[in-house]
Amino acid sequence: MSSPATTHPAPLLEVAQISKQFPGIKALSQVSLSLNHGEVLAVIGENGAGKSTLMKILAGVQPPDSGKLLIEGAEVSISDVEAALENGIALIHQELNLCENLDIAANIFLGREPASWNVINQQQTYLESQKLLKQVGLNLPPQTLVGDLTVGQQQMVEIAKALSINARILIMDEPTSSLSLHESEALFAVIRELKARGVSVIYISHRLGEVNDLADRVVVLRDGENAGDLDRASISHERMVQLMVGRNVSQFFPHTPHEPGQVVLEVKQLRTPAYPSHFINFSIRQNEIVGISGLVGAGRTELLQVLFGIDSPLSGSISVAGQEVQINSPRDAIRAGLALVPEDRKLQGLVLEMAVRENMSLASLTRDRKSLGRINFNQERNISEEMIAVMKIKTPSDSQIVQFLSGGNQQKVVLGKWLAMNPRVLLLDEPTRGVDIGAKEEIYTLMNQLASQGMAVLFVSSDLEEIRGISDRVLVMHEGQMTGELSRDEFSEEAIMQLATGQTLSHSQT
Amino acid sequence: MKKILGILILLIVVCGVTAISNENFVSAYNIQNVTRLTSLFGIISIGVAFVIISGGIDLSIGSVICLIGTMLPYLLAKGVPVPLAFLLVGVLSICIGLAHGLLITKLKLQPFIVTLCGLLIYRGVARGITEDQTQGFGTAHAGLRYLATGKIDLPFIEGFKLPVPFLIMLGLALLAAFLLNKTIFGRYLKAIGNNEAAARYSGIKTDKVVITAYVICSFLAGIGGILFGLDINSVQPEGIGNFYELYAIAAAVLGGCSIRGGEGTILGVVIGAALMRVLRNSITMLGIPSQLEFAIIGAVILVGVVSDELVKRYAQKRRAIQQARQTSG
Amino acid sequence: MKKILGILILLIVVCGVTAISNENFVSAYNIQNVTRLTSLFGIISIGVAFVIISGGIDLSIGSVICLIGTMLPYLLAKGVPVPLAFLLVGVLSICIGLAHGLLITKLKLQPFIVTLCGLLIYRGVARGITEDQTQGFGTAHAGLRYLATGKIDLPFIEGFKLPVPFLIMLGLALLAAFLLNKTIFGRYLKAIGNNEAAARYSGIKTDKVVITAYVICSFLAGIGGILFGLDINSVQPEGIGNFYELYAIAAAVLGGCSIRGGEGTILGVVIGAALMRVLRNSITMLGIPSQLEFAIIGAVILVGVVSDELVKRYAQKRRAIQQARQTSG
Amino acid sequence: NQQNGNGKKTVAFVTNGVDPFWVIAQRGAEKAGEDLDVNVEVRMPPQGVADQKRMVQELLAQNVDGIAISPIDPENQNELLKEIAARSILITQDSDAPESPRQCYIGMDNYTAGRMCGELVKEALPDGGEVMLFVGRLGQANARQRRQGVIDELMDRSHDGSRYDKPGEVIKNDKYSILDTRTDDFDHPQAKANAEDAIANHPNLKCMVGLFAYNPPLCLEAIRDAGKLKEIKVVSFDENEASLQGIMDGTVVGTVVQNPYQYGYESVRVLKALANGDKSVIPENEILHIPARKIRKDNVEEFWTELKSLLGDSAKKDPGQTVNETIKSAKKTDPGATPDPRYPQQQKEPQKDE
Ligand SMILES: Nc1ncnc2c1ncn2[C@@H]1O[C@H](COP(=O)(O)OP(=O)(O)OP(=O)(O)O)[C@@H](O)[C@H]1O
Ligand SMILES: Nc1ncnc2c1ncn2[C@@H]1O[C@H](COP(=O)(O)OP(=O)(O)OP(=O)(O)O)[C@@H](O)[C@H]1O
Ligand SMILES: O[C@@H]1[C@@H](O)[C@H](O)OC[C@H]1O
Ligand SMILES: [Mg+2]
Ligand SMILES: [Mg+2]
Repeated sequence: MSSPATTHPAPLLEVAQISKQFPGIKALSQVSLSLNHGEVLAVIGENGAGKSTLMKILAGVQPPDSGKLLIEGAEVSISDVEAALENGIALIHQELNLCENLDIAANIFLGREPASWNVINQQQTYLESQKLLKQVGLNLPPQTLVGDLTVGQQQMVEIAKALSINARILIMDEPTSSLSLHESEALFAVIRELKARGVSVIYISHRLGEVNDLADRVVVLRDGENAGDLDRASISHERMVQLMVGRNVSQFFPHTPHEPGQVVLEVKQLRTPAYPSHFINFSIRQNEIVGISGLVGAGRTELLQVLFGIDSPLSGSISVAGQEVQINSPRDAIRAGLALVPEDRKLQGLVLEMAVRENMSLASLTRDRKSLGRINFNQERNISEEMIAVMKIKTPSDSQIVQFLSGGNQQKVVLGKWLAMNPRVLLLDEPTRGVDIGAKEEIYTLMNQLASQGMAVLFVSSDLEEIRGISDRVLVMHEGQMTGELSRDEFSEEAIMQLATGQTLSHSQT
Repeated sequence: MKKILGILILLIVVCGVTAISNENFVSAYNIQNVTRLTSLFGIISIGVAFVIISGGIDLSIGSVICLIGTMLPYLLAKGVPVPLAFLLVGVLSICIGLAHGLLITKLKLQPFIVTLCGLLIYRGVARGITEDQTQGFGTAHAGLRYLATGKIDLPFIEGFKLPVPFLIMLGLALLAAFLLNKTIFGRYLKAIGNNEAAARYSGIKTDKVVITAYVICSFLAGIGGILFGLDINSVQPEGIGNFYELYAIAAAVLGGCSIRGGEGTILGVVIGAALMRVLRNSITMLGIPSQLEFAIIGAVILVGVVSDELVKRYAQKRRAIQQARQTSG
Repeated sequence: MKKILGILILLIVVCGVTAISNENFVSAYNIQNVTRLTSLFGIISIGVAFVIISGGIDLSIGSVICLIGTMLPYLLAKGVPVPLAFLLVGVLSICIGLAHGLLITKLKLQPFIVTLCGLLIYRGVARGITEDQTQGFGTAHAGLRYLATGKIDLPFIEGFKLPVPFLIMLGLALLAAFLLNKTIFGRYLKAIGNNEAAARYSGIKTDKVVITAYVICSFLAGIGGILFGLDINSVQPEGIGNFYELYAIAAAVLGGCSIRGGEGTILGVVIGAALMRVLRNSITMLGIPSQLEFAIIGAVILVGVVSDELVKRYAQKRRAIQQARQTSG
Repeated sequence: NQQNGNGKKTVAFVTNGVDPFWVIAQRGAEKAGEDLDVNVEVRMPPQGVADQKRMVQELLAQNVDGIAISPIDPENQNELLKEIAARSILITQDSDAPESPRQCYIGMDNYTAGRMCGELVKEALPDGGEVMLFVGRLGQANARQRRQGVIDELMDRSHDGSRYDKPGEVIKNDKYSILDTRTDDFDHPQAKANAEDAIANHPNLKCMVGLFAYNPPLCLEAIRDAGKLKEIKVVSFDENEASLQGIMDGTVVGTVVQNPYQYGYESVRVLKALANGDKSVIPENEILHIPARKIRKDNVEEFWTELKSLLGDSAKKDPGQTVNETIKSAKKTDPGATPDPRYPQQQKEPQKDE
């Protein structure tokens, strides 16, 4: 089974026949892979394929049910995180795992504080942190509280922390999902340098472009099983997609041009709490898909949250279908015909402990209620069954607990919740973050359908391919300001990046 | 449902063992008494269940019982007519819940701290107003006292009479169960208890729902205060209701409410309250020294939650093994 | 630091107002008494601060005080030699903390529930063993009682003598502050309180750290029990320590510990305990009826946390406006 | 000793807890303060010994001229009592501390009062039967002494206040069996539940003895609910209005009353004299005995009328009011040495056995 393609007698790490069962789900079944010295190995696969689970097993966070781990040919037992660290394995988790009450240095050295007699040597942590921060390109004093950092900066701290371990094997589980292009570049430079030093890297990402650029070899997982390997020469977008979904994905971005109708949403002189000194103006029409691009922290999420009444605007006006509306709460926004699929579906989109049906009806319960505030159970069931059918949600029944669905299907449940409200304007914040290719395509198709049915779709994305692939029009933000607007024929990567970094377009004026 | 089953079995076992070793336990008289006290504690436990399901906690229940329980006789003694007195203490208990809810939602203060202050304040106020003097209804208001001490003949059963507080508790429990399971309020409450942000992002006015939960809790504590006062007819501001919040919370937790929020059933809570009362009664009936009462109750709760956890783990493991067998087979 | 400043100012204001209106407040005798009580409550508050910083809670402190406070004289009266008796109650208090910690970490039970059971059990056990009889050291063990009631002459200040418990508290506080701020354990504790998963993923044996926090808490509660017992020399099993956990938690919160975990300083906690004691003393000194004592303490805590919250918000808003000005300017 | 403010003496009256009983005492103390022109500070510690110590020390810090205290645990509180004596004037009331440097004790003997209670039980059950005792806390010395008095009387033992029978064991002779002593921690609902449990558990129970003021009325409530007024007798302690009403109605056999008003009044009077250096107020044996009395059906009416007339008319107006509230409006009593008319036979000699 495990037959390393390289010439090394024993690979640095060998994973042999690992299986892992969760209640209701076989997360890994007889998975094997090997990692060579100084190699960048990409592990890809759809949501729920078992990538993170495998990595957590390698890092000692979870024990496997069966299977073996070998380092340089010798079997090892990695029973906890400490054991993994002793074996030189460090994991950057998919989710941020930092203590916001501690400073950068404390986070970097958490668990490995330089100390004598249990007394921490603070000075040393600061000095060494400074070097590491420089290495990852983060220009901040190591005494800064992590709670004061942006998400992207926090991710860089995670990376600095992983570097400080001096691991032989560094595992990165979707490190770029919250990084801007700029920060991503810095990360790639770090990875190349590590590789040059002989460190092996396991790299997980849904961004196949990155994989293409970085990986020496690709291992594909599907439904918790090995689905194939690709060596450097045979890595291509198509091959990867094919192995991941088990079929050919022909047209990835199903864009059909729409004829824009009436203006449905108009924003004038809007100031948000995050950027109180900037005024935002824009409008969207029926049948239109508008993408908002920008770097991390550009204020896109903030804008959608103000539109949806999560935060209150400092000033300005919002009109829906020509009528000015006061939006001070999500309830007001919903009444005006808005819906928001939030950035973090687990934190803001779903009640994970509740059933699919109960999540799907959460927004429409009030509308459909019967006398005395009773729930209309029939209507609830109808809606959830209809949505499961329309969106092809993979779930055993509508009473399945949402927690047990895969990421893509969870995202569809959030979408279904809002489609049941029949909104005029659909706001989506990073709708495909952490969603696998198959589900991505389905979500794009759905956005297209909704737009052609007359909905106005406004979505935020940090994925440039996605922005360019499905938008009719692109708005670009930089530090809380709308820096430009591009029509479909102006969608070059360069143009978007120029606007996103606050420059004016070189070739034309908007 | 499974969570209720465990405690129900425990309740039945305790009843069975006690009944076998002391037949007086199943005398109509004893059952009436246990029922009455279960009802009183059941009412306050139902109240705190709403707060616990919303993900909060209320430590002020005992002091609310004290304040309302002293204010009613105090007002009546001052010559306030009965309906007005009831109205006043009702409004007072609602205002208390409202204050908790507002501080917790609008100022984002921790429920533990807000209601801890409440615990200190309300009893202090009651003691200040009454100057620490015991309040009672004397021999007047016998009709009123029927609410707490009255009993109703049952058509079919000889000898056993149903205590009126049981009917009050039953009514409140049915209402609470309806609220929790059949209305959008109940659904929202559970959603908030599990994930407040997701609820808010779904357009739920979470603050309103949470405030309502605290109002329900304080209001039921107020009803509890009235009934306790009417039952014993001697309300000592310094002593009444001390630690009752802990009994109520324990009953709710025994009955399957998770302190983390989002989970719980009214039936379970009532069974939990019944278990607590039956235990105390059984200890007497079994001739165990009363000093050990609390040690035993504490131990039973602990055993309850520990075995609940172990059973859950065992079930999970079994399921995993079965599935593994299915997959491989 | 900013959090401490607020409460420090409050403490100074309360002291100032009381001193002006009643000169007896600053008499050496009164200051000695307030210092002694502050020290006793300070010790248990420091203990609970560790648990609160770890993100937990301990409701059993009052009952641990009761159990240890009764067991020491009980053992001595049974003829157990002093060092052995100390050893036994010390081990007992550590075992209690260990049990809490193990149940909370290994069985993943809620701290609230585990220590609520502890609250019921330990007092029950103490009452059972002593058969509810008051325990005391009588006139024997005068040397021992020096630990709680002794006073030490100060070289420079006339008249004022330093109560021995203050020195004990000072030693423990310094040790605690050192643990919390300078050692790996303290760092881990804060990390766990803020983000347990992050700590675990960093290779920290979180269970061990959390268990240690509960052991520290119970151990300090045990020391508190010993000192309270030696101080009053008459330990009523049903009465001693009732609600002390709430005072300790309130002191810790007043002193800047967040009930959500991860935050807190020992200095703040000690100031918090001092404020609680000074308040009670001031109420007497100002001639306020003692029934209102708790109402006032509750109100002060509430005002404290509310203003803390409002100040935080105001500061945030100001910062936002300033930033806006900078960006636009 | 330093006076507060206007040169008046200040004396303090410290109780052992919060109870209606002590509110009556407070009125007496305050009346004496008015009559004798002294400031009176009354302190009621709700939380036992620790609270009592704190309150005493706060009073000492305020330089009061004398303290009359009801020590909760006299033996173990000796040091505190010494501290009072050292910084001020110490007398005890309600509960004595003979080992302490107190100058005088004002009150009765709880053990003897317990034996009087036992006599009432004997009167109620001449043929014997099952008896049960109810009290707030057994940790309190006066509760223990009273309980022991009842037990010793029923068991026909000699007069010895130092005996102690463990709770939880049935104590019996050929006539009486004392099944148990139930405590309730001042939790009134629990006090009632204790009485109910006793009724349910002991079908042959003949008599309930409530040793703290609130216990007898709650026993009575339980018995009335159970419809067992005929079968179970109640013997009471203290003058709770409901207990007195019960004696009138025949549902309560009788009660042993102390004279809390007098405790308060006399304490202030003695302290003032002592503060002025007048030691003549102290009897030779240092005990100002204010004896307990038995109130039965034959003298309850007289006692209660006296009580009401002493308290004024308002007591009759609103039956919803408690005794203690009405006492607030207490008006004219004879000042100083003349005792309160409710308690005519004030003796100044040591108590003897019956
Ligand atoms: N702790 C857990 N309990 C139950 N099920 C789990 C747990 N962790 C993971 N799973 C399930 O195991 C499967 C594999 O999950 P895993 O997180 O490894 O997928 P992944 O490949 O990393 O997906 P993604 O691309 O979305 O990160 C999923 O179905 C997931 O729901
Ligand atoms: N909860 C918060 N507290 C403080 N600052 C915040 C908060 N959320 C966002 N910000 C700040 O507000 C600004 C706008 O952030 P926003 O999340 O809207 O950006 P974004 O373009 O959506 O980026 P992202 O890709 O991170 O979602 C940033 O400077 C961010 O750091
Ligand atoms: O000591 C007091 C006692 O004499 C009375 O009977 O009840 C209340 C007690 O505090
Ligand atoms: Mg993953
Ligand atoms: Mg965003």
